[in-house]
Amino acid sequence: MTTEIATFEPVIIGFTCNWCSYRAADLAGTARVKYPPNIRLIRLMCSGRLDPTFVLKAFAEGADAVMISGCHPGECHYIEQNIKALRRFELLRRTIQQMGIEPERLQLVWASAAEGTRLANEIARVTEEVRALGPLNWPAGRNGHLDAAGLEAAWEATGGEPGGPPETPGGENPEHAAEAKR
Amino acid sequence: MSPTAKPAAKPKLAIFGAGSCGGCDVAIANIYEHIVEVGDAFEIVLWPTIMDGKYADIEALADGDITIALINGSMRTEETVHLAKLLRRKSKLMVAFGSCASEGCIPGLANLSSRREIFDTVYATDSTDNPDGVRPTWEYKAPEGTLHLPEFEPQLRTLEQVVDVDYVIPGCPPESEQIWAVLQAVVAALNGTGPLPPKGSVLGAGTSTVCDECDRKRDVKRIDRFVRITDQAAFDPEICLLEQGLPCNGPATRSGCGALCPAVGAPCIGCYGAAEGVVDYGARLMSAYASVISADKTDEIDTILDGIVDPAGQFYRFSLATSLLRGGRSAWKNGGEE
Amino acid sequence: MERITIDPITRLEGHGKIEVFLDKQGEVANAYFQVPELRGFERFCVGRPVEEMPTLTNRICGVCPEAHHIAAAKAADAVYKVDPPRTAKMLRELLYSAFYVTDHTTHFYALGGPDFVVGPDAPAAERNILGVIAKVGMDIGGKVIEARRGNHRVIEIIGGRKIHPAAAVPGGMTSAINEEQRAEIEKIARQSVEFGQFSLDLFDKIVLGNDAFRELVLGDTYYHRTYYIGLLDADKKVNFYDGKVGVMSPDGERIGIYAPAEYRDWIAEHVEPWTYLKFPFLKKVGWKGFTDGVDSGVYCATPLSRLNAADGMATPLAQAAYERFYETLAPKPESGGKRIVHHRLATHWARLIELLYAAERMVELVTDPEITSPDVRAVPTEKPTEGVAIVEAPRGTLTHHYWTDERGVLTKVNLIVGTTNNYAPISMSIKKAAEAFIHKGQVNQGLLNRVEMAFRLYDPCLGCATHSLPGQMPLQVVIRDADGEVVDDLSQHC
Amino acid sequence: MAERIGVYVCHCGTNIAGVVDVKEVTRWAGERLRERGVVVARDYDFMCSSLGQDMVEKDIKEQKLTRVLVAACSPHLHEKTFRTACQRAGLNPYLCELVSIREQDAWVHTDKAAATEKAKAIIWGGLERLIHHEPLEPLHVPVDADTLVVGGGIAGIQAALEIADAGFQVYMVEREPSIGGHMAQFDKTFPTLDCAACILTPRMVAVGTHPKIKLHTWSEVEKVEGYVGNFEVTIRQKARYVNTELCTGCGICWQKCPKKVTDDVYEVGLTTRKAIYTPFPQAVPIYPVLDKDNCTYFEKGTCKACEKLCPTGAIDFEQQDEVFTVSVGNIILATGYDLFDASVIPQYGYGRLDNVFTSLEFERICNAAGPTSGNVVLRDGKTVPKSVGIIHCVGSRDANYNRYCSAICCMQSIKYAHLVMERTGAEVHNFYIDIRTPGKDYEEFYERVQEEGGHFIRGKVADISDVPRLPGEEGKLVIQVEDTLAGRQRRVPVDMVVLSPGLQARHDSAEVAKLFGISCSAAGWYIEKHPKLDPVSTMTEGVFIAGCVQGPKGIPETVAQGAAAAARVVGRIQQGEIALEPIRASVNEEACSGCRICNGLCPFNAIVFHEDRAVSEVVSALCQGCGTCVAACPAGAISGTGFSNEQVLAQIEGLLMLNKEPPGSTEDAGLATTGAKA
Repeated sequence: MTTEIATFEPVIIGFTCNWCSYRAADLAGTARVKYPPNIRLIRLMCSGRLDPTFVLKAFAEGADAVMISGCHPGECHYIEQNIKALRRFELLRRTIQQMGIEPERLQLVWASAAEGTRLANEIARVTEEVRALGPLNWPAGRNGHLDAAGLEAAWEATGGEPGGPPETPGGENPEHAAEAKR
Repeated sequence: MSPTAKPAAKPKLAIFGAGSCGGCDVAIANIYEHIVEVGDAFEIVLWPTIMDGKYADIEALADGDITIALINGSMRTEETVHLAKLLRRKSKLMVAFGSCASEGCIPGLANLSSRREIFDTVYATDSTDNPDGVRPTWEYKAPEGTLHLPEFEPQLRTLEQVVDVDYVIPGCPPESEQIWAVLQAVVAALNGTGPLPPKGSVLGAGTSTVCDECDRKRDVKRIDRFVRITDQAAFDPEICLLEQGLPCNGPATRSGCGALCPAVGAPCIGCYGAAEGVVDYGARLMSAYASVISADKTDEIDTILDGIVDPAGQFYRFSLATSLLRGGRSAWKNGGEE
Repeated sequence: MERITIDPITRLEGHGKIEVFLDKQGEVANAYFQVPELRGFERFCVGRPVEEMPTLTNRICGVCPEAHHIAAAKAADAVYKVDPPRTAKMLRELLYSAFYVTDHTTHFYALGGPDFVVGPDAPAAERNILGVIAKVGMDIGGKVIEARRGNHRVIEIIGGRKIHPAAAVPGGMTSAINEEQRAEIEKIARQSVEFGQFSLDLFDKIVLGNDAFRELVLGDTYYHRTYYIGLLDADKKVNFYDGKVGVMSPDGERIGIYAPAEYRDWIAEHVEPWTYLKFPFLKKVGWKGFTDGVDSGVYCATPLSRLNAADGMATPLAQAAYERFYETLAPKPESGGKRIVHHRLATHWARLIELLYAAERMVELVTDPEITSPDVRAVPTEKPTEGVAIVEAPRGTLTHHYWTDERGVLTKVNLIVGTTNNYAPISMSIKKAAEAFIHKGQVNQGLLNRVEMAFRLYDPCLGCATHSLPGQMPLQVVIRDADGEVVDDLSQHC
Repeated sequence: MAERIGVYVCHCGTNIAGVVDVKEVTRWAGERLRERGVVVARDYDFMCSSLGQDMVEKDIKEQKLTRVLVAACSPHLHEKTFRTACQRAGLNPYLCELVSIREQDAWVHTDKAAATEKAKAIIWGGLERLIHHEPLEPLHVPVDADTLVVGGGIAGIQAALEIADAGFQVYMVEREPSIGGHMAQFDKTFPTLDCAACILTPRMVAVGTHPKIKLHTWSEVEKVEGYVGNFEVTIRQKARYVNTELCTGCGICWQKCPKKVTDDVYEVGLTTRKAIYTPFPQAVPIYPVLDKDNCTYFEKGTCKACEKLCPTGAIDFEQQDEVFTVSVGNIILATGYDLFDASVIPQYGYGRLDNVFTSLEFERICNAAGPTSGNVVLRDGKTVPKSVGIIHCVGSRDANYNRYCSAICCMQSIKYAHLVMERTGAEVHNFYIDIRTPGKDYEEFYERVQEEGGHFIRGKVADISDVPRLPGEEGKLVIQVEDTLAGRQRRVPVDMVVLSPGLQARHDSAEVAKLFGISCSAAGWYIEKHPKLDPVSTMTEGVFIAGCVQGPKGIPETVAQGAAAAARVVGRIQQGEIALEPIRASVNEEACSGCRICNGLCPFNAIVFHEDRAVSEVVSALCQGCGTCVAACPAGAISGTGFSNEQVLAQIEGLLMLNKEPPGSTEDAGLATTGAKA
């Protein structure tokens, strides 16, 4: 595993707001600010468009982390929709935690159109945090579509081969159980 | 492959509980005297819960000989999966009947755990006398011969995740009136007096969500706190339960049941699954709840969200197995042996 | 060595598989009753809020969801140490009694009945409810349907839904009933009493009136001397909803009565590697394997057991039937002083006596002046901790035990479910029946069905038992050679 | 029919090609994405050049392309370019997708291999998204030719006149009794020192008399309904208690009114006015306003001096507020700013120390029409100061108050220095953090004042006190400051201190923003559509901003912005109708359960609930396309064009597709091992 981590390059999906963080990303580019290439950005009109489905989809499809970004509170171009994003983020984080996904894999970053450098730094920070966490490898991603073959594949991918739980005592000392019956 | 190809012969009907609690069978039985009409309209080739029949007969049937198979129950063992595939082969039309078959239902919550975790819990409960830590095993050499248990698969799956499905009838269980309506429609279609619904249709349910059928008064939603049923002795019988702070799954749950639970003061638990075209049921409900809580600061938001003590259970109570994530991480990792 | 696989047993809710091994002479060497399903409710209920248990555990079994619904609500009451208002308790018991009427009706007429009414040797296609109707006439079919419809209606009025009800919560019920609904229920209750009496008469005519059956019932084939348990009210009469559990020895001696919270002192569960289902036994006596008698901890929890474990029925008509039952089948008391019926097939009769009791109880409850009181819920004030509850499910004593954190979120769950109690005795009955009916490797369906009858009389609901996703597959026979090598590829276990 | 997609990868000279292997990416797209419908994949040095565009158009025609993907720079730069190109070639412009492999890839990464892989991922994501694009038509809505201008300061005045002079009707709403705003209070304007009144009043009069301008002073906007092109605005005309039909503005009423009231607005508390008054002689309109709260008649029920003496009988004590609505197609917000309240900085002693003045007070003192007839004197009204301290950046560039620079304070302070020296010959000390003179002739003016002998001390004033510690400080105000150039603490005794408080957003800017459905920054300034390219528009179509509502600025910039906003509006009006981006949400009534989750979510009130049918509806012309309701609908009954679920989900899949491709990517290796371990 350790070697894997050493060479592990996380893939991060970033959701950006058309009016702030996407422009911040543009600005970071214009200013040639460097950040790790692990993130792939998706433009939405507003962080308020962020449907939890998108985040879950990203995880399911194999993303190691998701970064949601929007305008600073009070500066939303649609007045207050980024607050809805904040609320959804908080609830979604609680839910995925129960599913065994570390909260650090879902992050929310505010960045105004002017904050190219800040956005770049945040991306770098998130990338390093996720690198430290290691791969998520959500196997559902290998069968995003509900076809049997895909699922069977995922099955094998996750070691779903017959044979049952290894080292099940019952499997090892049938004698005991046999005696018990007499 | 029009089912009306052989007009002479009675269409063959198979009702099969792959892995169900039996509630779906009871729901079908609860169409009461109409059961006789079903008997007239179809040759019931398989309904093990209610009548004897030979498995050999099914094997003997030509592929596609069964006109319509209503499959309830979910796929958890190698055996149920095998049977689902067999019946798919033998049936022209396959219907995922009820919540287990269509979305995994409450047993799907097992996908939050690995099978090792499940075994280690079930065979080591407080009242279990198991000093040697015996666990069931797929193949056991008894003195008289070898006994086989169908493998308990790493994850619970829905019918659609195992075989191709033509129709879905949601509900835990589907309401009997709805079942009868669907059967009548199918009979009509088979007699050529009505259209057969397009493949992939969801039958016996509405196109909207439970609120559409709920008599409670609704206003613009603003939730300043979530409450639990045990917090208050009574809730207003007239007003939307969600507006009273009770987490009700009605807004995201497909209509068709008639909003029975809210009618007796119990919040909808979501047994009819997601509305038409929804990708992930839980995401819809999460998004809806979060959008209308009246707090703008993280700490205020947290205070309100603390009122939902079990988000995963609240949002994926019935649909975990069909959710985008399918289940919890431990169930996936290393084949669920962790 | 040959083996016969009966897989699965039909006309039971749930999935079971019988493996019968024959020796060289073709005589039964051993019979294994396997339950090949598991769900793991004890695992995945952990983390859920306790108030959801009544609806979550419903899904253990769609045949007796009411049992789990009520047991869960009571266990949650115990977790919060909250005492529901009297009306709430009455509504729960009323719902539960209505359920008993439907469930016992279903079993007797649709599942167990055909064996008697149509006969075990009749062709498979006739051995079902339609066959029963054909034999005894449509008006019975009508009566049966009405009894089920009416009592499902009662369940819907009180519980919100006919199947998987929703209204029972910690501290009581989510809603009360009004006078109009009460009146409707009373009508159904009174009809149910008539139906109960009708059914007992029918049993008289068809079974007791028929020597073949009478011999079958009283014969040795279905005879086991095991312990019996059942829920008792304060007067040691049969009760389904509440009380303490009486434990009766095969010799008719009541060796103890335990409160729900004490169940672990009395009951333990044994694990075998060849089945997913556990084998409960009496801890105080101990697990001695699949054998009966005073020294074996194997016990039984069925309608028959409840009658054996109790001193009588709490309602007049049922009490009369109870007395006639013992007069007929166990004229003499056992050494322990109580009259005990060990003939397993008598369970069908006992079931009808319980049906009548449930109907009478409905009338008592629905005519109580307080039944329409709006006061149906008490708010918990205590910190939630741990709680146990027991109800009598039709298929056996049902125990729910929860542990929660201070928010009332489950941290541990233990369930000992109806049919599970009878797993060992069922296995024994099957083996005994197999020994009686299968000789020289000779098998025909009638014989196999006799073996199934041994099984069916327990009305086993493996949906419950395994908390599993029961799946059924019609009867099949698999013959294997001495090496257990499979000849028949229809079996999926190879 | 099968999709035929063209993929075009831009080198952007070396901007992209320098880091991303454009040739490889193009080759890959042509081969790997063929199964996804790609029939053409080309690279070109500059896709945005006319030659690049021609290439696309040519392919659309000859190769029968059904969709076009361009991988180049940010959509914010060239989306329109390529959409238009598609349109020219007869392809619906919305079937074109521009993905950025420059700003978000080539320019921000150095690892060429990684950047190339990322470019592929970005293209695949864009392609999957593109496949779900729908041909769209922009929404066309008619534009009402009338315009509402809110705020009668110089910004509003300029905008109103531009539009009215173009021949279109304007309604101007002003909260105060007269238009003119802050500028009307000023004495001279920097750097030219021409008299504010002299240049402003003609404009005010022009507004007052313009046939195309309907002026509503002493009025406020109460409600705004409708959407771009078709707003319904509700205005409250506060009761003046003067019948403007009859009033001639002769002034007898306020001359004869016995009740004196401190004038907190126009004269910033330096002197008094009457209970019935016009704020200043050149007020427009000239009609006075009766101040109900201070009127003896309204207090005691007697007096009525004004009524008795009014030659035209214009006084009307019974007059009520009047509420009416106007329909307009566009709205210009020019509501200006508030002055920072200097008294919140205790160590500067404003309000505690008599001779500490604010900028506006000083403007009035200097003003010939002001309380001291233009004589610069101390609070006592007679003593002429011998030394004056002027303090810059009061409440600006200060972490404790406002971080931003208020832009005008330096120049105004320098102006004060000049005026003090000119009027009194007093010694003047300017205390500054930095001198900022970024404007035409500003620096020159600064130099001039230095030459005139003004002292400039670089340092943030710590404290102003009237407690003498050293000889010569008796009876003086002592300014404690660290002279950061000399690098030493200094105590400067003066007779008079003038504070230059910064500008702040109006105290009620947030509520007003909500009223008009636009957004404002944390500081309360209204947010423009684009800080550089579109400083006069807002996110809300049809609502424009001019002057200090958008941020602190001087008069020239304010006037320019007022004119710019007006030009926009006039353009719109002449178009007759406007095309709106068809990014809108819509409700599927079949699926809507009427749960009303969405009802409270739209800040533009675009979602209406129909009680009768128990369904919600999105009014598309009001919808701004943020998509919040789409994401919130529990029934999935609301869909949004441009960013539909299908489009976004497909893009997610596309972006991650490469990582699922065995062999190669580390993730897959990782999965394989995880699987194998089990």
